[in-house]
Amino acid sequence: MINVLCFAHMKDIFGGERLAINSGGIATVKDVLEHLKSAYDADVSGIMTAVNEEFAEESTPVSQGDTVALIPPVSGG
Amino acid sequence: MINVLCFAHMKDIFGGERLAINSGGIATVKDVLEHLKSAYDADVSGIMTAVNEEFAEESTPVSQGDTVALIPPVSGG
Amino acid sequence: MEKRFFVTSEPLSVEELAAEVTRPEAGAVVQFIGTVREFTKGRRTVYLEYEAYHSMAEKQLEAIGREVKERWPDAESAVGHRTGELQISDAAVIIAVSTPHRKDAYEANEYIIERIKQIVPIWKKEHWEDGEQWVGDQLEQTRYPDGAPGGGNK
Amino acid sequence: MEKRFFVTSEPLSVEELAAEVTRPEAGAVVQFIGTVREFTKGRRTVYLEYEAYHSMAEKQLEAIGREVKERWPDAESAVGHRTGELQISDAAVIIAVSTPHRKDAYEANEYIIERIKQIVPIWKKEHWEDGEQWVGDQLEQTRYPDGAPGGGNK
Repeated sequence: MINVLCFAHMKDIFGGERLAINSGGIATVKDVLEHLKSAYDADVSGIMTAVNEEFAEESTPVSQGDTVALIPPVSGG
Repeated sequence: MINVLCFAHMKDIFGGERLAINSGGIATVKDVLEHLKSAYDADVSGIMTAVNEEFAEESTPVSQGDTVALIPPVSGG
Repeated sequence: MEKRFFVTSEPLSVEELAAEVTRPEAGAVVQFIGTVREFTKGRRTVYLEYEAYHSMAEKQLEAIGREVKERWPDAESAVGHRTGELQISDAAVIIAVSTPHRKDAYEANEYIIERIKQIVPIWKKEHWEDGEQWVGDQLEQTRYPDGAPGGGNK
Repeated sequence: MEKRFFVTSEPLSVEELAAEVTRPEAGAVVQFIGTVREFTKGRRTVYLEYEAYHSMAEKQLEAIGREVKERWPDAESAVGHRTGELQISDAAVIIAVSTPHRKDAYEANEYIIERIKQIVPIWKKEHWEDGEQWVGDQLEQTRYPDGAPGGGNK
């Protein structure tokens, strides 16, 4: 499985803070986003991501057991 | 009398924080400084002054009962 | 020693953050306290809610601390960011920087708050009398015009 | 309310100064804490002694507060300056400024410390292991080369 963390309004879109998706066929962040788009009919365009707590690109590899976080524009401070 | 306040190293020069000088013949800050120079053989050139807690010029009037402060370059903060 | 870069749901203390960076080599400490403002663009905030990707946020704060060290080698810094429900005037973030000379402390401090608003995964939600909204972009270039995009709470 | 601009022989509190300026309209508080540094130009300070023309110093601090109001009408400021014997790392001055937006708070705060070093009648005396000296010019352009001019303590 791949763990997906949802923050801020992403939580509302996906109905929770944590999702687990099957890692079958998933090799990159882009694959994760494509999966979420089709499975949840969710607009995640332009969202930033982190893999295992490091900011990631769409091409960043993702494998079994990794944690992918959906990072909307931050607004701390 | 005119009260003279001495701060920082001025205290050391004049041997105390407060002096009282006779107001006879004194009309301005310049007169006060001249008096101190001759009475104490003290170098007060370039020293700033305040009369009654306001920064003053050499030409600022001084009269009976006023307080003249000798203000060396400040070093607060 | 306590963590120098932390996210917490407890109230922040200016006394503690200042103490983290105060040291014999320093002649200046500059602190920034980000407080909850009542009115933003004419709209009254009732309270704010801050959420963090806790572990990553602390890592990012530490990374900013290292950036500061590269740019101002004599600076020591500490940052605390609060999460949860914050009332008007509560401190959401406190940044403390000490340096031998003051100019650097102001500059490094301002650098840190700018970077926090760019790379630290923390989000705030405005709660007004008549609604609520996650704030999308702290640099105030954009805001989701009507609540969360793609649905979500109004 | 307590005095917003004061000179005191008691220890200063960052908590109290910050509280003086914190308010619902403000989103930012910037504090400057001037602390006693152990080494200046390679020479070790044992302690510092601060002396003030107390009544005039408070008037001058208030005047700086009015200057800030003219330049940054939305800013609120507070300043405490300590006198007497201060040990390494003790706070000699704390300046707190609050504004709706942070940029102004940094700028106004830095303005205040610059002005204090220009127009507030407060003096510091460095005490080293092998001597002592009134510091003549905080802007560090000049220093009396050998103790007080015209005599005085060495």
